[in-house]
Amino acid sequence: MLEIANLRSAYGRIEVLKGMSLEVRAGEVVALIGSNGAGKTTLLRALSGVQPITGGEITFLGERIDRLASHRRVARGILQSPEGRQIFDPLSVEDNLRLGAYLRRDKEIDDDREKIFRMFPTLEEKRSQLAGGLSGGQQQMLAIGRALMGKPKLLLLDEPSLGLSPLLVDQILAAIVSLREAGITVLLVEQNAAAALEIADRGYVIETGRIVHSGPASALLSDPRVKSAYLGFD
Amino acid sequence: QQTVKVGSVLSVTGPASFLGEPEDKTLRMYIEKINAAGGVAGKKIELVIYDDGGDANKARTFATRLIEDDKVVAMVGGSTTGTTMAMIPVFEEAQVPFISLAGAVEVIDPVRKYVFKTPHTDKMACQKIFENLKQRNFTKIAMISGTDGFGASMRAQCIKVAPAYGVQIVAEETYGPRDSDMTAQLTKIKSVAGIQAVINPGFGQGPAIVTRNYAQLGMSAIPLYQSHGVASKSFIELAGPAAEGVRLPAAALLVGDKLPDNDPQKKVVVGYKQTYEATAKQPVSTFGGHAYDGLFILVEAMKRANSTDAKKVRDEIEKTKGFIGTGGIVTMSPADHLGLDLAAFKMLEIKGGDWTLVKPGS
Amino acid sequence: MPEFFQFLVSGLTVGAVYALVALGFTLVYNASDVVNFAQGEFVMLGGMVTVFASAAGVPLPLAALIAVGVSIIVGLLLYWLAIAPARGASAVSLIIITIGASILLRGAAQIVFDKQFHKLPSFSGDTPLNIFGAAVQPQSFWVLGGAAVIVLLLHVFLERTLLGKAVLATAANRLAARLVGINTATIMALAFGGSAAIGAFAGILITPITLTSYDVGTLLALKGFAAAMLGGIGNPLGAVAGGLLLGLLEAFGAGYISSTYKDAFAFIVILAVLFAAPQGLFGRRSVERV
Amino acid sequence: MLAGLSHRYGILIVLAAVMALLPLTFPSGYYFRVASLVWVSAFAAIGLNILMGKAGQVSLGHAGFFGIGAYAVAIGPAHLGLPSLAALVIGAGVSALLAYLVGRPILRLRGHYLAIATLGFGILVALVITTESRWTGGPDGMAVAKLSLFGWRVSGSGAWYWITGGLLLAGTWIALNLDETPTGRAFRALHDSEIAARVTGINVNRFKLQAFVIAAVYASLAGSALAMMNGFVNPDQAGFLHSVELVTMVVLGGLGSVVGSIVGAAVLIMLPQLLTVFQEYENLLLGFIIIVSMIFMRDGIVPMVWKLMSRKRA
Amino acid sequence: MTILAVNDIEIAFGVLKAIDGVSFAVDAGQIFSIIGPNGAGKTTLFNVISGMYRANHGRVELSGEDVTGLVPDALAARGMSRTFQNLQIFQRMTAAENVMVGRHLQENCNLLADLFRLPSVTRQNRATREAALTFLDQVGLRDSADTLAGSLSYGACKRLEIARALAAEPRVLLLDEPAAGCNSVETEEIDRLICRVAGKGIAVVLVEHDMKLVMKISNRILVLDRGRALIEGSPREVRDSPAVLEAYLGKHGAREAGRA
Ligand SMILES: Nc1ncnc2c1ncn2[C@@H]1O[C@H](COP(=O)(O)OP(=O)(O)OP(=O)(O)O)[C@@H](O)[C@H]1O
Ligand SMILES: Nc1ncnc2c1ncn2[C@@H]1O[C@H](COP(=O)(O)OP(=O)(O)OP(=O)(O)O)[C@@H](O)[C@H]1O
Ligand SMILES: [Mg+2]
Ligand SMILES: [Mg+2]
Repeated sequence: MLEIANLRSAYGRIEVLKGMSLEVRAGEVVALIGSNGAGKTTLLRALSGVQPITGGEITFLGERIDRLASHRRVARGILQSPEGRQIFDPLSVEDNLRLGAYLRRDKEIDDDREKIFRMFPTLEEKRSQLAGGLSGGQQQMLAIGRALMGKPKLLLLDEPSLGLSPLLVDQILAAIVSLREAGITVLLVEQNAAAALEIADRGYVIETGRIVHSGPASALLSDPRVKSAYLGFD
Repeated sequence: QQTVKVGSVLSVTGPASFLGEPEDKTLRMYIEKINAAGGVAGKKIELVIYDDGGDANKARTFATRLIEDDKVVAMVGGSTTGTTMAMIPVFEEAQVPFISLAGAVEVIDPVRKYVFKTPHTDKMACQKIFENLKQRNFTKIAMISGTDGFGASMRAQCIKVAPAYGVQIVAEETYGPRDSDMTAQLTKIKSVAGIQAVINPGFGQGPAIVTRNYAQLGMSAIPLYQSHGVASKSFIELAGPAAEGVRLPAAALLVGDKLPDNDPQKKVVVGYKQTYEATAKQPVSTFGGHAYDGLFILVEAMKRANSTDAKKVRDEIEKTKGFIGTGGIVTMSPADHLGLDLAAFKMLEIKGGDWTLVKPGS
Repeated sequence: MPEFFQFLVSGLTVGAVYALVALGFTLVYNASDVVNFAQGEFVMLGGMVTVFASAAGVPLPLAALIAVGVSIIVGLLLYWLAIAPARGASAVSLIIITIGASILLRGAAQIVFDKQFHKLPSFSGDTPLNIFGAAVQPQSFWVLGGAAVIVLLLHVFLERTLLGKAVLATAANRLAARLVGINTATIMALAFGGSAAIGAFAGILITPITLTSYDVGTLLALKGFAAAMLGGIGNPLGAVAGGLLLGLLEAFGAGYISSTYKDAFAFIVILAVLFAAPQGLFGRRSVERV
Repeated sequence: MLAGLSHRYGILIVLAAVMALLPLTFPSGYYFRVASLVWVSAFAAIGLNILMGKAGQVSLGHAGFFGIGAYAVAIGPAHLGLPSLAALVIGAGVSALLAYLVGRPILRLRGHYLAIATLGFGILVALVITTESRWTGGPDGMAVAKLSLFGWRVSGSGAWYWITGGLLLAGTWIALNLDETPTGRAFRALHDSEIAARVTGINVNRFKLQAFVIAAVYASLAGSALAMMNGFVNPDQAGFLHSVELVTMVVLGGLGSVVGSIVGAAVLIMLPQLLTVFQEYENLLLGFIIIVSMIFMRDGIVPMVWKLMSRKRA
Repeated sequence: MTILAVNDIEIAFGVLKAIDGVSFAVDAGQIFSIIGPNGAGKTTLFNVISGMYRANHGRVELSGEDVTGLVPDALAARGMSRTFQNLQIFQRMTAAENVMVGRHLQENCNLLADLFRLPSVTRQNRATREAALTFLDQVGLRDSADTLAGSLSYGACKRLEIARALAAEPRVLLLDEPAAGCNSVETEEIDRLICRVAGKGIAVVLVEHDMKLVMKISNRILVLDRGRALIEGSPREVRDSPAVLEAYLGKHGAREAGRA
């Protein structure tokens, strides 16, 4: 479904993605793990077209998309819940969700919004409040919900569990699993590597802009190198 | 053939552009004519014009540039009193004659050795208006003035000379240079009982709005006097029907065709008007006329001195006598660097959308 | 008492002028957090193009339409040629660009048109109406009505349409806007074009009262800016409230206090209002969580 | 650390060298005049840059302080019989005091709201100057007594070139000093995040006020210098357009860059002089150049040049 | 010795009572954690304690002194330091400068001395930078000392905030989700860091959703739910509370908590 070949990207003179190749097949959940500053966020930003790339190719559903503007990629079904939540502070929770479906023209938008509210009942309580007043975790829910409102074919999640209570982390992970069942492909960046690999089909490990390991999630989980570097000793 | 450099700093853009622009056009068109006719004192004149945009600090810099860099022998320019006052020290110090086109009396009072000017002073405008008031037996008046340099300076002069004419200013209001509605001020004036006339020292679009608001408030029964600051056809156009009956002191230039044939100024003003309107393709104003007067006072002085030496030219300018300009007949002296008297001003009234001469005594 | 009404009327007239200019700021500000200092130039263009087109024999309504069209084109050019290429520049840099644009537009207008003042005939004649003893120019109603129409349209657009929300979203968080599929470049172009249209419309309505020339923009922009801030920038209702209030302050200040210090009076009141309400009268209260 | 030191003195030495050598290329006194104007404006811009570039607070009314300084040296000698230098000091004191009094309430405002409040302040100053003509000469301004230093009556563009140049050097030195000090860091911190600055113990209001007062004093001194150099003052110097010009200098040259302010001032003072040959196209070109430079040097001229140079070296 | 005592705090946003009568006390050297579902009011409580918000009711004491309603900088001067859940770093300053700002209160700050850069200022500056570098070292950011903070990754920024807060040498340190965005290994480093800080006698108040971390290092835990205290107790008591399990921990959390 998504093929990335030799992708490069830089901030000014500092190259952050140094030729990255990976693929995501339809219906998969793929986990990306790596330490702080490895380039995970940069990769996701490049996929969404909000980070300029300096080389390489991105192919989505057989089409080259690396020259497409960000809104065209959204139109093709690539949606992202970004790092740092990036919600629209001065708009209401409802408006934030409605804007998630900005390019959709179908009739089910309102239904979908109610689905999001069922998923995150806290948000429903605050539906007409300004999103800027939400707590950190509530904003995270909103960011995930907003991405889902876009009816993604490929969903990019940048640390979705960040700032969520353990109970909600469970829920999010469960939700990802059910998204897969609904046919949505997910590329998941997670610091909670163990949890991510538990639900993922496959995984990639990134170190300073390069992919250093890859394979089935279960294999990575038991890989001693991965264990010592990302999972901690236990 | 040798050339002689004459400088000019004008407010061609900015809030005083309606002064600077016709001045600029006039200077350029007549320098061309003079040069085509062989120049002056055997030399062609090279004109150096800078646009100060109405900014006195810029004017000052350009003045320095004219003196130090361009090495001009004389200067005709300075559209506003503000820019003129800023430039005076430069020319005084460099001992280069400076014929200003600005209105205020401070330019030549006290007399400075190298500074002259051509427009009637604002003081004279006040006197001319008060003279007319006296003839009509008006003694209680109101004044509404602009807070720009022109308005503020003329206001001060009017207050100063009013007692001499037995005129009492019983109400006074001001408006900003860019205000677009003066009904509040006029309403206040209207509410003061017994006012026999209203005077509006100001230039630019302000007086046009005052005039329109004046009519809007139904005050037309009280005579309204404008100043020489609006002496161009565009005032009549902007103020529209409301301008009917407005009086103002102005140079003969505006009513050139209405002057009696034996008037000595007639030939000059009609000639200038025709030349200007044909070349610039816009109606003549008295402001361009000031530049015409300044340029020819200078040229005549150079001819008389048969030299382009700054000091000799200055001395000859001071000896100007009976020069017939658009603004009047100029006779200067060491004590008078303007050389005009009240006779140079005509009292005009707007009738049927055109200027008319007010008959003496009415 | 008739004086009071006269002051009120003249305050409302001037205030409506300011309100119309202030409304022009709203769209661009809402899309980009930038106060477009070239906004006054759109007002100038509206007036000047109409004047010159009708002088060339074009009937007034058509001339007005042309003026709006020209302004929209200039607004779009401003965006495409000056704002869009500076993508990623800080708000201050963008504001300086708009200042540059206003100098440029004024410079161009002085060449294309002229440096004279011009007027437009009032739409419904010049016979003043008498209301409670106050004389009102019929054109004042056009200006007030125009402000009412625009504020209504803008309000509905921003609060009730998805496109309007997209405009707000673009200003609130450009990155997030792109991530949900908003074409932020188009939104910005729309905002600039729309602002230009509002400005031109304002210019056409107010010229019969205020007269126009190539350089009327600066002061109008200044007063409009003050009005917008007084009302709370970004909120169309605030822009109108701020404009009317500013006009009333000036008129009553001139009437009851001193015509010389009327601007001072107005600004002191603005400072006092901001002291009590740092976001203006109707500004969006910013929510900043930590 | 050492690099910081040499960097600071490097700038000063280069600036002093430029000042010393420039006159060798001047064909006439007019060039001295233009250069002095650049020095004076740069001095004011550097002060404003401390407020805008370092502390991140806009002021659209800074010409108000410039005007106070200018009128101080006009009114002091003419109406109060003060020597020019005393008037200059008093002007700076009045500006500082006013900045303090005005700054206390309005520096609570942010962004555009602060802009309009400072703008209002500037307009009030200009209005008072224009109106109180008994003291100020009204809209046409008034003459300023020549400065006399130890019996020497300063006159001529040359003398003023050195005086304003010296002033600029001092101003540059002080502004550069601030950079690596607790105060300088506090300014920059509150610029980036007021919230974080406060929890690290920075009294945000106090530092904003300090930056405002410093900038006001710079502007006031520049105004005094210009007035004495010109021999006259008028209300334009306190006007809104002059405020905008100062802000443009700061942003064009580079927010936060001291050298940038000098370059920005040089560009904005010299451009109109260069553009006069284009006559009526002058404004068009001026606007065009401002736009183009902001597009291609969006962080300002000097930071952009720095970046290019360091890229070449790498 | 009680350093921080919070008494019956109450604050509302409109109709919503974000904090409703919460009290607790923290001793020197203690690690006190506050946990609870999203929107429970943890960050709001921090904002009240650190003076960002003014409470409608209640009292905050710092070493016995009533500091209720003091502004943040005044609180900082009395030894309170904090980090933020939503990053608040000085983007346009380098990492080292960020931490140097953190030492603001430790420095002599005199405007005139700074304007003329007296030798004492230069000396002090050198010392401050040295100190800043050691704090950066403690969070593992020494190598990034001269990098602009705006170009650091999310996790690095979180650690930079901690270094800045530590640089103030506080008596009370409030940490709002310090481990968010860090993987298990990095979290363990933070865990050691916090223990070291507490070991120096600083009272640490920690808000965190990483149960492994919380259960491992906390002396006491306060559980908030909808603005009210659900329970306060030792890690074991909290972990075993069915109410906490249901409202907050869930399966995953319980397992994590169990691992500690
Ligand atoms: N705006 C920026 N400018 C310059 N460098 C940047 C910028 N943003 C990120 N970087 C650098 O790029 C590298 C990769 O950053 P990125 O944010 O992609 O990491 P990450 O893997 O998402 O880390 P984390 O887990 O901390 O979020 C880091 O070294 C970071 O310092
Ligand atoms: N400024 C505000 N305006 C309106 N509501 C607010 C504001 N600040 C907080 N709230 C509300 O108060 C409640 C508590 O928020 P708080 O941020 O303290 O939660 P939290 O416990 O820190 O949650 P999280 O774990 O998600 O960070 C939330 O419901 C939030 O929406
Ligand atoms: Mg990341
Ligand atoms: Mg929180």
